[in-house]
Order: sequence, then structure tokens, then C-alpha cells
Amino acid sequence: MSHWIILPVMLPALVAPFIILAARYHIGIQRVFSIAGVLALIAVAAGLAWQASDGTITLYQLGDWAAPFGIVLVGDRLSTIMVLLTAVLALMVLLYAIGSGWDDRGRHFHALFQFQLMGIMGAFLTGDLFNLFVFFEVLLIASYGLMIHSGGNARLRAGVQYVLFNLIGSTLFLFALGAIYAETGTLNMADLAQRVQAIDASETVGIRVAAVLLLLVFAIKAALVPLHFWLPSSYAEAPAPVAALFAIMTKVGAYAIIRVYTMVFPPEFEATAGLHGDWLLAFALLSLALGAAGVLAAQKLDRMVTFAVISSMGMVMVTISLFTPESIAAALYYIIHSTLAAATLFLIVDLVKSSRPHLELTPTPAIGGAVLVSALFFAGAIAMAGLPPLSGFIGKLLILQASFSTDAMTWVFATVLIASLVNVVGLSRAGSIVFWKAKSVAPAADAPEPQKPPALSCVAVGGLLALLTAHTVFAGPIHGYMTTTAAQLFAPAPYIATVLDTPGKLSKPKEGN
Amino acid sequence: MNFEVIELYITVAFLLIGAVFTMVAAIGLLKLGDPMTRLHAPTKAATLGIGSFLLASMSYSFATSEGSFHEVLILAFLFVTAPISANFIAKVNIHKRSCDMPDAPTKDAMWSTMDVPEGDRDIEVRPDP
Amino acid sequence: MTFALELIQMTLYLGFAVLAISQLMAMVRLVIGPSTGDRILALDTMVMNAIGLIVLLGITQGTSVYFEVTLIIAMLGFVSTVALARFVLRGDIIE
Amino acid sequence: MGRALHWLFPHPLLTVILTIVWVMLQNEVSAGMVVFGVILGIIIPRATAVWWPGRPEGIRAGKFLVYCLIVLWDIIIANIEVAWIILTKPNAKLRPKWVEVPLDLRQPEAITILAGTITLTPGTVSADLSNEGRSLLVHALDAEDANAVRDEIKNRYERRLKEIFQ
Amino acid sequence: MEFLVASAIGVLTSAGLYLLFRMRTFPVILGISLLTYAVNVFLFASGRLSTGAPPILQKGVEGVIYSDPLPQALVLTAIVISFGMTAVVVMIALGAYLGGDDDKVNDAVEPSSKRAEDAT
Amino acid sequence: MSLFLIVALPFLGALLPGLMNSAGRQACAGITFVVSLSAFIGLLTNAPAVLAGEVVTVGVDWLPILGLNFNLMLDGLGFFFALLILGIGLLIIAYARFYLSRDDNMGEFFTYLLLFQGAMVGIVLSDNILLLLIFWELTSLSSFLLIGYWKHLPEGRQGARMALTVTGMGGLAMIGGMLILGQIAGSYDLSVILQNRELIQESPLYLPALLLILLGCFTKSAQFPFHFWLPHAMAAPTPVSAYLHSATMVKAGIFLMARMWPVLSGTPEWIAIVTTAGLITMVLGAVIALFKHDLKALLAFSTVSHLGLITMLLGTSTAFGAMAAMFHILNHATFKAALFMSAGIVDHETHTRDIRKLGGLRHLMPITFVIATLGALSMAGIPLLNGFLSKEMMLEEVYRTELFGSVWLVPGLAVLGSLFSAAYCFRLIAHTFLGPKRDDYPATPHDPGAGLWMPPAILVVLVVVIGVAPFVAEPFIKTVTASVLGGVVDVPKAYFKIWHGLVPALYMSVIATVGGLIVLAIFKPLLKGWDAAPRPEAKVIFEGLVEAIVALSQRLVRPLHDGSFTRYSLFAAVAIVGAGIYAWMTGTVGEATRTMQPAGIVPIAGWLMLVAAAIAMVFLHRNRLLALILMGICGLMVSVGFVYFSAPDLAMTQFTVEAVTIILLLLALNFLPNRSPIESSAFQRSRDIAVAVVGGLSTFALTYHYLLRDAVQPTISAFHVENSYKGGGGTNMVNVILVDFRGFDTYGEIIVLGIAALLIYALTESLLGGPVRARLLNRKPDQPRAGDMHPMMMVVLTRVMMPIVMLVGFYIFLRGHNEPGGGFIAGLVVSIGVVMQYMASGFNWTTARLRYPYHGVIGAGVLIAGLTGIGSWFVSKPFLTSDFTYVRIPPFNEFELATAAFFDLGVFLAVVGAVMLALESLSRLARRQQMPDAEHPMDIDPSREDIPSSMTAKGEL
Repeated sequence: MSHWIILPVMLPALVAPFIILAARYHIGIQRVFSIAGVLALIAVAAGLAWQASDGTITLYQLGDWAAPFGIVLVGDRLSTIMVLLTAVLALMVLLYAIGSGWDDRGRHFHALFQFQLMGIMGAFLTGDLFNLFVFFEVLLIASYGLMIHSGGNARLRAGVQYVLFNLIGSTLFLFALGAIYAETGTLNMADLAQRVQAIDASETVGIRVAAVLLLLVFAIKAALVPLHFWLPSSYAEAPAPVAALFAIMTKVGAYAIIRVYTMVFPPEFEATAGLHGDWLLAFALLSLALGAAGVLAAQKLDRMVTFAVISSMGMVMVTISLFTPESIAAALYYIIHSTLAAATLFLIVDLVKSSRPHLELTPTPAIGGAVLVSALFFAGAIAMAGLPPLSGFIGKLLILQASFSTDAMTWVFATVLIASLVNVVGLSRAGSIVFWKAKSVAPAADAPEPQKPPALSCVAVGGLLALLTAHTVFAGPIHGYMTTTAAQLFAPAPYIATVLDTPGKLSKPKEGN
Repeated sequence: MNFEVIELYITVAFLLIGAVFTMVAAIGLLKLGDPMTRLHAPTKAATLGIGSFLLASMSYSFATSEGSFHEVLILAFLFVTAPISANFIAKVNIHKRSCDMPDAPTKDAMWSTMDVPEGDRDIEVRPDP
Repeated sequence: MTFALELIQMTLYLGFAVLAISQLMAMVRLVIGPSTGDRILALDTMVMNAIGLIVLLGITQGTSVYFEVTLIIAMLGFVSTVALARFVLRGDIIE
Repeated sequence: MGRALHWLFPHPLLTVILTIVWVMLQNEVSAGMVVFGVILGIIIPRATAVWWPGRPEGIRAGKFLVYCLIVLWDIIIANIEVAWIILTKPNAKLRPKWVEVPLDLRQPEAITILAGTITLTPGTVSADLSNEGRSLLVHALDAEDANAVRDEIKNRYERRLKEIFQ
Repeated sequence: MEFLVASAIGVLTSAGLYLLFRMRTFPVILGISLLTYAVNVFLFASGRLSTGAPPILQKGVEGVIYSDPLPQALVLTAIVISFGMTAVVVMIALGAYLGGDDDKVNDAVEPSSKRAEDAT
Repeated sequence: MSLFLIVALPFLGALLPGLMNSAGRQACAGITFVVSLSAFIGLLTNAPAVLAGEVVTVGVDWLPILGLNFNLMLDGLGFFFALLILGIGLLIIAYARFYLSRDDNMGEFFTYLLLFQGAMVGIVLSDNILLLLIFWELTSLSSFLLIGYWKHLPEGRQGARMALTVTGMGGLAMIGGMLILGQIAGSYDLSVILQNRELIQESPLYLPALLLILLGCFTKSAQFPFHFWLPHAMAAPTPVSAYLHSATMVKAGIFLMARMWPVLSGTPEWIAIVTTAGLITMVLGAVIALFKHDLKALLAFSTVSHLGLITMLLGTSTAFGAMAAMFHILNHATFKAALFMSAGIVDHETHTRDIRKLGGLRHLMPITFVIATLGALSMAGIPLLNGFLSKEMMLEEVYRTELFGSVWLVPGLAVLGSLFSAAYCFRLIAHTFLGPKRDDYPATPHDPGAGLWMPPAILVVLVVVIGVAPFVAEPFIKTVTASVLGGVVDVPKAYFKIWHGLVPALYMSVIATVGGLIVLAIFKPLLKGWDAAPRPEAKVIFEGLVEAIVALSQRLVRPLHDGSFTRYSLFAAVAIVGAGIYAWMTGTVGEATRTMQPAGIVPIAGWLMLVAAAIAMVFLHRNRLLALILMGICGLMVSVGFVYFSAPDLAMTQFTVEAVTIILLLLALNFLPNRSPIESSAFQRSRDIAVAVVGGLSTFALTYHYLLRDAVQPTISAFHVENSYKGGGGTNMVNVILVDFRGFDTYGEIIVLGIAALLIYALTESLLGGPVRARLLNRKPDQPRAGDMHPMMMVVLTRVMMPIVMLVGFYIFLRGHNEPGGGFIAGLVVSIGVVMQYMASGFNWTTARLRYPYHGVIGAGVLIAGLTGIGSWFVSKPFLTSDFTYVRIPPFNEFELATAAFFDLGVFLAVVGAVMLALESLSRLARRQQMPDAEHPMDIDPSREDIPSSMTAKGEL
């Protein structure tokens, strides 16, 4: 029995209570354990990804109960790559949090961080819809804690809205789950995929509504317009490392949509046909456009980045909503890029913030380490706007290419390209004001010498940029991997068979099928 | 007429008693005109009514199966807690001035509920309608 | 025996009806108030009636599965009442 | 030895009550259950003893039992009275009154039992204590004479409680 | 019976939604709570309704009908989780209120800053 | 040298100047020069092969699925451009070394310059159009940095952003065009695309592709109507202008048109668009240039004009036109770079570039005068200079060109353009250098050191050499032209020579030159007319456009994201309900398969209560306490409903949670206002009601639908019913599901609870550590508080009740596996017992006697649950695999030992810890100042000797 696959969930789940129990009062020990945990996580995740790379689907039956009766964790290419991405991102974010001292500005940062990781990992790995809900809640509640970490009134106010909106989302999730159980009598995704096939064409209302509700749940997570309202102020107000970690949270929604709508309600599935493709695409394009407009309209640097995130999620969703193997592969490539780029930019904004009185887009005296920070910002902005040489450009090319043979091509092309331009304009405007115009503002006479950003923080940001570079340079193999991943998603039979035909406690192996 | 049947009739009796007292409690709650008098009805009539139901359940269980007596526990709970609830609600009524105020006690300075902390005495009381 | 059982059925229905009606009456009192004390009292009464309802349900179904529920409602209903009253009295229920 | 016993049984009566409650919860009387109940009856009071400092001394159990029976009887009788009042008497004819009952009792436990008794016996609700605990405020639903109510309470219940709690 | 349950869910949802659109955190939280009730009952109802069939195995008795235990377990989990969430949102709302002396759920409009620089 | 290295050298070298910055300006410029020179030499090593007509290619796969590969090729065209880029680059570097002042960060400058150089070289060497796109965008980015180099100048910043915006726009359009092109051709490799002329031109997608690609080219090469950014880019330091606008950036568009010439040109669309745009640009640029007083602006518009000229030549789609274009590119690069540098020298020495303030510099700066004059005359098309040659070729070409059916249109406009071109060149010479010496120069001008004049001088030598001996350049230009033509047509046989005889081109040339002189003569009245004439300023229009877009997006985005949660939730609700209704409407509804069960009086009454409570809550929610009580009723009714529908576990959970929630909300309400004011308008309320009612009806319909139908297949819970005793060892199926079948859910659930508590604790800490603390301590209640903080009766009751509650909790915990109950409910019950104690005797008194830190309890609970799960690893079973056995120890009955019980213990502890930590934190917030130390569990205790006097103030009230 190999237990590797549960480790990404269990490792943080054990580190966190340990920190609470043993190291509540020692930030140093907390840091050591947190870093060690994340490093171990990366190792495990890399191992899992390697294991899954040849197409192996790893099944883990919790409590030894066979699916669909018990909960299973399933590691395939998609879930393991997401796990790996999360772990790597977590390391950078953690380094930054430690470097900048963010983790010491409130209680329980590391414990909440670990729990957050646990939630995300669980959400990626689980093969059961209700369990997905539970992990959503774990990651959400930890995110609430992280979001309001170190307090402050603006942050708390944003926090209230964030939590309330997500509570609506959780409620909706339960509605969707209830509908799904009422309609099909199961919760396991693989089982669901089989059962929905039995639905009669004369009775599609139930499953249609269930499918749409579920889609909306994930759309909320993915910050799809008009369900994105939770994102701007919460990400802008959240502590930078937290916002950077949140970059992966929106991707959880995207992941879930990919997972459920390729396996359970695939595009060719009659009863729900026409539900997600067209509408999702329309709203994804809207997100893309609105996010770009927000970048242009923003008056604060942090708000601008949040809109860039919305825009980039719109991009992801546009690609996903085409639902072809090619587009999913492109989406996966872009998801990685978008996660890293958003995280990078959030961290850089924090570097700016740490030596600037505010983040309004008005000129202030030059910030500490301006040359370095502006160079980092330039790189981050390039990544976010999808300009070469970083991976965003390649991602964009892939996305456009994927939309070629579809009906929506014109729309996709127009929106993606115009939105990119708007992003470029907005980001260059901001950079020019913050970094260039600063040169023409003399610091106040009694102003203290601006502080250089801490080295560890810069290492973290640099690490993220290095990852982005690697993502670009190795675009070939990475995209190749994503293509095989998408292929695996569009041929779910082995997945379903692995999940459903593996016997567990007290159940006999399935005979035939 | 065997023992079981008698128990069944006892059950019926308890049920009837329970129904009557529960009804009385409800009527009292609705009918009586003053918060303090209203307090009288539910705290005991309802307690007794529900108590009867519990006893009915007990006797019914003795009539139909092995019998159980854990209902007594709930009964005890109700009887023990009802006075405290009533006491608190009475205090609320006094504090909110929603009933006639009692005269000051003869032995001590005042009733404890009215013994408002010094810091709060200048705050205006917002009585209930 | 059967007559007794039928009688029990009837009285049970009576009991249900009484409880239902008294719940509604309590609800009326709760809504019209007028004093906070009345409202807390109404809630308390409704909790009691709920206990009665569950007990009668237990009799109807001939099961004692609902015992724990009743027990807990009895215990916790009291705590809620006290908490509400304390809130009115002191503002702070734990001080 | 005494101290050890005291440590083990901070409130012997509580131990008894808990054992009884346990057996009732189990809804069956068996040796195992009783033993288990006793064990719990020792552990739980021990664990919560910090919150019950001191213990009421010298309670006479026998008299307490009698008292309980009297109260039970009163509850039933008086409930009927109250039901009658509620159902028949118009509100205007009610004569609600505040009654002050001066207390001779001193132990909090005793006063509490008295107050509870007053509330359960219909017609009266104990509403408040004076600020030094020497009087009890009682509300009577329908009383002609406040003094009569006070005297009945003092004679029927407080006297007995005084005997029980010496 | 089904009609009653369904309509009760509908009413709870309606009331919850209405309160959700209020402007103070407290009613909004109450609205969320009502929605939570609604969804819990809905989830529960997804196992269909049955009376007198608690999912407690009766040993040695054959042919007993049990109500669907799975939704019950799910609802239990959901109740607990939503309790945790409620506690958190109450606390955060409280923190926001204490910091700003204002329990409005809507943030004040961002103070519009001066014009930054020409657009180009 | 490998092509890879040629492209990579500038990029790799770009790091060096930045690093060498501290080593001094000399080192900085030197290393840059060396880097550039190496690339240049590397390029030259490939010259023999290229000049022999070979195409040098190298390639490596990058993203083969996309068709994006790192393929480079070097043919005549690429070589030509690379030569210009690197060659002029070398001169610019040398020039910049002396031009930049000491305040300028030289390392930064050269880094940008090398980046730019690399990107340009990349463009011209790309064999893959996607790769080309990447380099294309890189030039936009690096030119952005270069133009904005002087960050303190607003013009610099604005010019940089305008350049980025316009060229970025073109670049993005080009992405679309290139992708379409690649899709048509089936490959993104140029070598493949260039072979597919017919395929591409016949495709229905040809026109969109053409338009998008041309948009890219035109923006980059500043063709009308995108010409306006280029003059504003002049805010950059002069070396940058010289580099960007003579040889490199703006030529990128031209390069691409030349590159795509074989496949795109020749169609009517191409001819119409490209020729027209070129022609307009040429004339317009020339006219504007004439009236510019800023030397650099004049040169910039002249660049615009000349680019138009080249574009027009490419647009004619003839081989001769292409050859003329190539030749003019070369010539333009030489004289324009020289002119820019001269202008820079003038600026450097006189501290002004305003022609009106200059004049007579001939005497003071003879060397500069010679260089500039030769350059300008070449630009004007005076014989014996190279400009003349290509202009003649141009005129010859246009003479043959017919556009829109008119044979006069193109030649006429071309002559007009040349005329103005000559005019501004003459003006440049006359007004800057000729005329009398003035005494009001902002600085005293004199010729600079050789470092500054040498680079333009070298270029001017080239100007003269080619002008005098055109045959020197002929083979080279023909090789280049051959690679432009890509074999579609043959290279024209025409020879490059100064004298072609009395051909129409000569007449036209003469007209232009003479006209130019006349225009210069009547310049003053013309200028007056020009200044008086209203004309649209492209920059203003563009800025207005961008402003408008910004304003529009602000108007769109701001009000939408103004922090109004009410609107957010409304949007969300409408979206969700709308989507649900849509899905419903488009589906099919089948027959009901279940019958409705009859409803008795109890469900109806319960329903009434629930509905009444919910509706009452809507109407009465402003009274918060009442709303809370009503919520309690809803909870109560829901749990009674759960009992009615056979879910005792749920009922218990619901009710206990309800109780704790109420306590929690009461604790919070203590701080919050007790009433909600009316804030919404009647319209808002009716709108909200409408949404709410529609939402409610939808939920109702959905529920009703499901309740009357069976699931599509039997539910999976049949397995649970069957196996909960066999495999899970418990008869309470719900509990077995919770701790065994789906124990992982429960594990997540307790973690949620634990986090909730931690969060509340952390927030409390941060609040108490912050500015809120003082306010909390001095908080005044809005209602007087009743006396008797810790009522005696409550305390006494608690003393008995709490142990009993604990006992009940224990009982429920033990029974959970088989009867309703379980660790979760037990945890809540026990917590409520402790809360009772808190309520009775107060926070301080209770906490002082508490032995267990709640943090630890939570941690322990989560750990126990987790470790129980891990325990099964040791028997090679998956996480949370349960096992159980029955044991019998007299006098006890047989009882069950199950690992699930340990898990449940973890649940229990986590719940107790979490609930208590949350409540404790909240009540810790409520500590006021001067809180009396709690010595006694109750306030009034007649048995105590010391009657408390702190609380009593006799005689008052």
C-alpha cells in the first residue's frame, strides 16, 4: 500500500496542529517547520507528478472503502501537476512572507498557511464531490484567516465581504450537491460520470440544473464575471504573500471546471449540451474585457493587479470553455503561467508598498531599491500582460491557436488581443507613474532614507520570475505534457475504471461492466 | 383487563392531562395581560403538560415493550430548569420596566436586579413598549 | 387492547393538535411581544412544546430513538433562554 | 483519610445524582452500568470540583424526600388552580401582586431550592433576590393578601428547608 | 408533505435572500443563516423524505426500511462547517465594526484620488 | 559565427553594461562596443555565403506543437538589415559614449540599447513568424525603455508610452495576422510560408491576415494614420533617436513588408492599401517636417515621409519598386543617422534644437556643417549623393504606377512629396548653418571632439561614396532584392548609375528641387498660412481617444466595484437564479415517479411556524434581538422537522449548533447596535423582494421536482446500510458514515472548525493589540445593566447541572456509534456545559480555574484524529481504515472497541476546543476596565460573612 498520494494533504494537516501545539509562541520554530513542511511537500508532489507522468492513475481509498461508497483520492496527470504547482508556489510565497516579516504581524500565520495548503491539495486530489466541498471550505476558511492576517480596518471590511460572498458560494455548492445527489444518488465523480449517461432524454431538467449550479460554484471560485466581485477588494487588501498564494485559489475553480466538465458532463453529453460552452465562453470573454478595463481604470497599484488577475482568469476560462483537448492543454499551460505571474506581481507590489506611503497611482519620491524593484515590476508586468519573452505570450499564442477551428474564433481573437493591449497600456501607465515619475518628485527633507527591500523577499520574487522563465524556455516539453494531460482528461475511461473497479473493504471486484 | 391495558389507559390519561395543560399554558401566554402574569402560565402549566407527555411515553413503553424510564430524566431537567428560566425572565421584566415595579425590600436596600452599577446609572432606560 | 390503542391514537392526535396550536399561539405572542421578556418566554414555551412534539412522535412510532434529542433540547433550550435573558439584563452574557 | 475521602468525593450527593442519571440514561439497571456510573460519578465531580468550592453540610436526605413529595403534590393541585384561573377569570379580575418574602435561610443551595419551589408551585413565581440576599421577591398571579402568600411560603416550604439544611 | 418541505425551503430561501440584500452586516449574516437552513433541508431532502425510519440499524430485524443515511451525514457535516463559517464571519464583522464604528456591509466609495497623469 | 550567437550576443551582453556601471563610463561603453562588434563580425563571417545567394539557417525546436521554433535564417534581406542594425549600432554606441552626460546612468542606457539591438537582430534573422513576433514585441518593450530613458521628462514618459501603445497595438494585431497566416500555410516557418503564395492569396482569410499584419507594419513604421507616435519618441536622447529612426525600429515594419512581399504583395488589396498609405505618409510627413522648428522633430517627420516613400515603393508590387525600396533603405539609413547625430551635436553644443534660435553655425561648427549639409543634400536628392540615386529610381517607378485608375495621381503626389522634402532639407541647411552668425545662442557653440563627429562623418563618407560610385552598392542591393522577391519575379536588370539620360524621372527631380528652393524662398508667408490653418493634431486625437477609453473603463469599472456588497450579492443572486432558470427552461421535464405523502397536522403546524418565523424575520429584522429569537425558532423547527423525517442525529446537531450560534451572536450583538436602521429605498426593497421571491420560487420548484422523482439509479447509500454494522461496527449509520465511510470529510470538517477558532483567536489578539483596545476597555453600554452579575440561583443550578451535562456529553459520545449521538454532538454538549459555567460565574472566575488551554485541545483533537487515521498505515491499510472488536470485562456488559472511537475522540476534542476558544475569544473582547476581580462565584451569597459592598450603593434608586 503506497500512501504517497495522501501526503500532500496529511503533511500540512499534521504540521499545522503541531505548530499550534508546540510552537505557538516561537516564530523561529514555526518558520523552520513551515519551510521544512513545504520542502517535503515539493518533494512528494514532484514524486507524484513523476509517477503520474506515464499516465498512471493512482487511487487511494480512504478507510479502505471502495468508490463510490467511500472517499477516494485520485492522482492523475492533472491533479498531480496542480499539486506540484501549489507546492512550488507555496515555497516562494513562504520565503517572501518570512523575508518581509509578514508572518510575524499577526497570530497563527504558519498554521493557517499549512491548513490552506492542505485545503488546496485536497481539492486537487479528491475524487469525490462532497469531499471537494469540504476541502473548499478548508481552504476558504484558512484563506479568511490569512486574508485578515494582522488586521487593520480596511482589511477587515474587505474580509467581511470576502467571507460573505464565499458563504453564498458555499451555500450554492451545497445546493448543487443536493441536486446532484437527488438526481443521481451518488457523489463520486467517476460514478457520476457513469450514472449521468443513464439519464433519459425526456427528463433532463434535474441534471441540467445540477450541472449549471455546480458550474456556477466553480465560476465563483474562478472569479468569473459577474461572480467575481469578491476578488478585487479582498486580494487588494490581503497581505501580499497571502494574495500571492491566493493566485492558486482561483485556479482551483478552473481545475474543478476542467475536471467535472470533461469527465462528468463532457461536451458531447446530450443532456447538458449547450449549457457551459456558449455561456461560459461569453462570460469568460466578459471577464477578460472587464478585467482589462479594470486594469486601465485602477487608481491603486494593488487594485490594478487584482483586475489583472480577473483578466487573466478570464483568459483561462475562455480557453477552458472551448472544451477541446487542444484548448484544455493551452489552458493548463496558461494556468501555470497565470498563477506564477499573479503571485509575482502581488509580491512586487508589496515591495513597492513597503517603502511608499500609499499605493495610489500618484507620484511619490523614489522608493527604496528603485532600480531593482522597477526591473522586477517590469518583468512582472510583462508576464502579466502576456508580452514576450515570458510565458504569457506563449500562452496567449496557444490559446489563440486553440480557438482557431471554433466558431468563436473572431470573438476570442478580438477580445484577447484588445484586452492584452489594454493591459499593456494600463500596466505601462502605472509603472511609469510609480517608478519613472518618482524621479521628478523630491523626497521631503526629513524623509528617512528609503529602505532596500529585504534580500529574502527579492530572492522569492526572483525565484518566481525564474520559474516563469523556465516555463517559457521549456514551453515545448511542458506544453507537451499538458497535451497528454488533456488527452487523459478527454479519455476518462481509464480514470473511471480505476476508481470504480478497484475493490475495497467488503466489496467484491466488479464483474465485467 | 391485564396490566398492559391498564398501562395503556394510564397513557391515555397522561396524554389528556398533558394536552390540557399544554393548551392552558398556550392560552395563558396569549390571554393574560401583563408580562409578569403571563410568566405564570408557561413556566408551570407547560412544564407539567410536557411532563405528562413524558410520563405517557414512559407508561406506553411499559405497555408495549420492555419499558423505559429515562423520560424521568428529561422531566427532572425540566423541573429543575424551569424556575431558573422563569427567574431570569422575571428579572428581564423588572429590568425593562415592563411590569409594575415592586416595592423596595424591607430588609435590604433594593432588589438585586435594580442594583444597576454606578457607571450605568446616568444612562437612560429604554423600556419596552 | 385494540380499543385502548385506538384511544391512544386519538389522544395522540389530540396532543399533536394541541401542541401545534399552542406553538402557533406562542408564535403569535413572540411576534406581538410587546416586551422582550414576553418574547423570551414565548421562545422558551416553544422549546418546551417542541419537546412535547418529539415525545409524542416517539410514542407514535413506538421508538425511543428520539430520547437523546429530547434530552438535548431540554438542556440547551434552557441555556438559550438564559443567554437571551442575560443579554437583555447585562448586555454581555459572559462577564 | 478524611481528607482523601473529601478529595475523592467533593460532593457526595452529586456523585449519587450522577450515578442515578447515568443509569437512567442507559435506561437499564445492571451491575456494570452502576459501577460505570459510580466511576463517572467520581471522576466528573472531581474534574469540576474547582467550580464548586465548599459543600453544603449535613443535608438530611429523608426530610428532603418528604419535602419533594409535598412539592410534587402542591404542583399538581396548584396547577389545576391556575388552569382554572387562566381559563375562567377575565384579566381584569386578576389580582397580581408582588410579595416580599424575608429569608431566614442562608445557604445559596437552600435559597435556590426555595425559589424553585415557589416558582413551580403555581400562582407564584420567584422573581428576584434583594441585593444582600435577605429577601426574596415573589410574584403572585392572583392573591387577595400578600401577607397570606408570604406566610404560606414561609411555613410550608422555608421551615422545612431550614430543617433539611440545618 | 413534499409540497410542504419544498415550499418551506422556498420560503427560507426567499427570506434569506431578502436579508442578504440588506445593508448591515447583522441582517446579512442572518440571511446567510436562513439560506443555510434552506440548503441543509434541501440537501437532506435529496435523500427523499421518509417518516418513522431513522437510520439506526435494528439488529436481527429483517426488511426494515431506513431513511437514506448518506444525506444526513452530509447535512451534518454541512451544518458544522456552516457553523464555523458563521462564527468566523461574525467575528470578522465585529472586528470591522469595532475598527470603524460602522456595521454597514457596503464599503464607502474609494476616495477618488487626483488625476494621476495624462493617459498616454 | 552561428546565427544563434549573433542573436544571443546582444542579449547576453546586455547584462554587462549594467554590471560594469561601477567600473566607469569608459568601461561601460567599451564593453558594449565590444559586444556589438563581436556580433557584427560574426555577421560578417556569414557574408560570403549570403552574397553568394545562399540562405544560412539554423534551428532548434522550442514548442513544436504550436509551430513555434527557434529557427533562424540569414538571407540577403536579413543580412542587409542586420548589417545596418549592427553597423550603425556600433557608430551609435561610440557616439553615445560622448553624448551622454555624467548624470545619466550609462550602464542602464547601454543595457537597454543592447536589448533593443538584440531584438532587432532577432526580427531580421527569424525564420519563424511566431519567433519574429516575439522579437517584434521585444523591440516595442526595449524601445519603450529607451524612449523613456530620461524618466524625469514628462515628454519622455509620454512618448515612451505612446510608442508602446501604438506599436504594441500593431504587434498584437500582428499576432492575429501571423496566426491566421500560419494557419493558412500550415506552418509558421517563413521558409514554408514564402513558398505558398497562391495558397495564401486565394484563401478567404487572406484579407484579415493582410490587414492585421499591415496594421503591425504600419504602426511600427509610423505610416499614416499611425505616424504620430514617432516624433514624440524624439524625447529620447539623440543616440536613441538616431538609432531607432534611421536604421532600426521604424524599419522593422518595412522589413516585414519586404519579408512578406513574395506572399502578400501583388494583390489589388495590397497595392491599394500599401501604396496609398505610403503616399499619404510621404506627402504629409514632408509637409509637416517643413514647418517644424525643432531640428529633431523636423528630422522625425522627414523620417516619416521617407518611410512612406519606401512603403509606397513596396506597395507598387513591382520588382523594380522593391529594388528601389531596398536601395533607399540603405541610403536613408546612412544620411538619416548622420543627420540625427549632427542634430544631436548641435543640440549638445548650443543647448537648443530650435531652428529659429539658430543660424550661422557654419562659421562656428564647420565640421558639423559639412556633415549635416552633405546628409541633408543627400536627403533632398541632389546628385552625386546617394539620396539622389534612390530618389531617381523612386520617381522612375512611380512614373509607371497607376493607382485608382489614375496615371497622374501617384507621380503627382510623389513629386509634391519630393518637393517638400527638398524644401525642408534646404531649410535645415539654410536656417541652421547659413546666414549671419548670431550672438544669442543659449550656449557658445563650437565643434565637438572627434568622438561625437566621427560616427556621422563615417556615414557621410558612405553617402558620398555610394552617391559617386553607385556600382559599389549595386551587387549587394541586387542580392538583397533577390531575397525580397523570393523568386516570384526576377531581379530587374537595371543598372545603378548617376546619369540615365533625359528620362521623366529627371524632370520630376528637377521640378522637385527647384520647387523646394522656391518654397524655401517663400517660407515665411507659408509658415504664417500653416500656423493659421486649422489642422487636427494626431497626438491630441490619440490622447483624447486613450483618455476616453480610460474614462469609459473608469465609468464602467468604478461604480460596479464600489464596495457595495449589496449589489455584489444581488448580481450573484440574479446570475445564479437566472442560470438555474435558463437551464430549467431548456431542459425537459418528465413524469413524476413518486407519489406525494399525506401531510398530518404536525407537519402543517411546523411548516406554518417555520414560514411564519422566516417571514416575521423579514419584517422584524431591524430589531436584532427579536430577529435572533426568530432565527432560534427557525432552527428549532428545522430540527423538529429533522426528527419528524427520521434524522435524530441531524436534529441534535442542528439544535446544539443553534444554541451555540445564538450564544455567539449574542456575544457579538453586545458590541453591535441593537437595531438596524432603514437605509434602503422603497424601490430597492421591492427589487430585493422580487429577486428573493423569484429565487425562492426557483428553489421550491427544484426541490419539488426532485422530491417527486427517484434518482436515476439506486443511491449508493444502500451499501452503507448494508455494511455499516458489518464493516463499520456500528448501528447508527449516520455516525458510521461520519467516522468511517466518509471519515475524511469529518476530518476536514473538524479542521474547518479548528481553523475557525484559531482565526477568531488571532483576530481577537490583533484587535486587542490594536487601537480598538482602548475603546473596548472604556466602552459604555447603551442600556443600563441590571445588577446581579452572577445570580445566585444560576450559580447553584450550574453546580449541579454542569457535571450532569458533562455526563450526558460523555454518554452521547459513547453511544454515538450505535444510537444517535457521536463525538461531534458530545463536543457541543460539553462546551455548552462549560459555557453555562461561564455564564453563571463569569469569565474571570471560570477561566482562573480552567486547566486546559483550548489551543492545545484543538491541536490534540486534530492530531488524534489524524494519527488515528495514520495508524492504519502500520497495518498497510489506507488512511482512516477502521477496525473494531468486542470485549467483555466483568462486571460490564460486552462493549465495543473501535478505532473509529479514537477518531471520534479527536472530533470531540477538536469541537470542544474550537467552540470554547471561539466563545472565549469573543468574551475576552468584552472585558471592560475596572472589572472587579472575581473572588467569588456569585455576587450575592448570604452565607458569606463579607457582604459585598462594591455593588451596592444604598439609598439610591
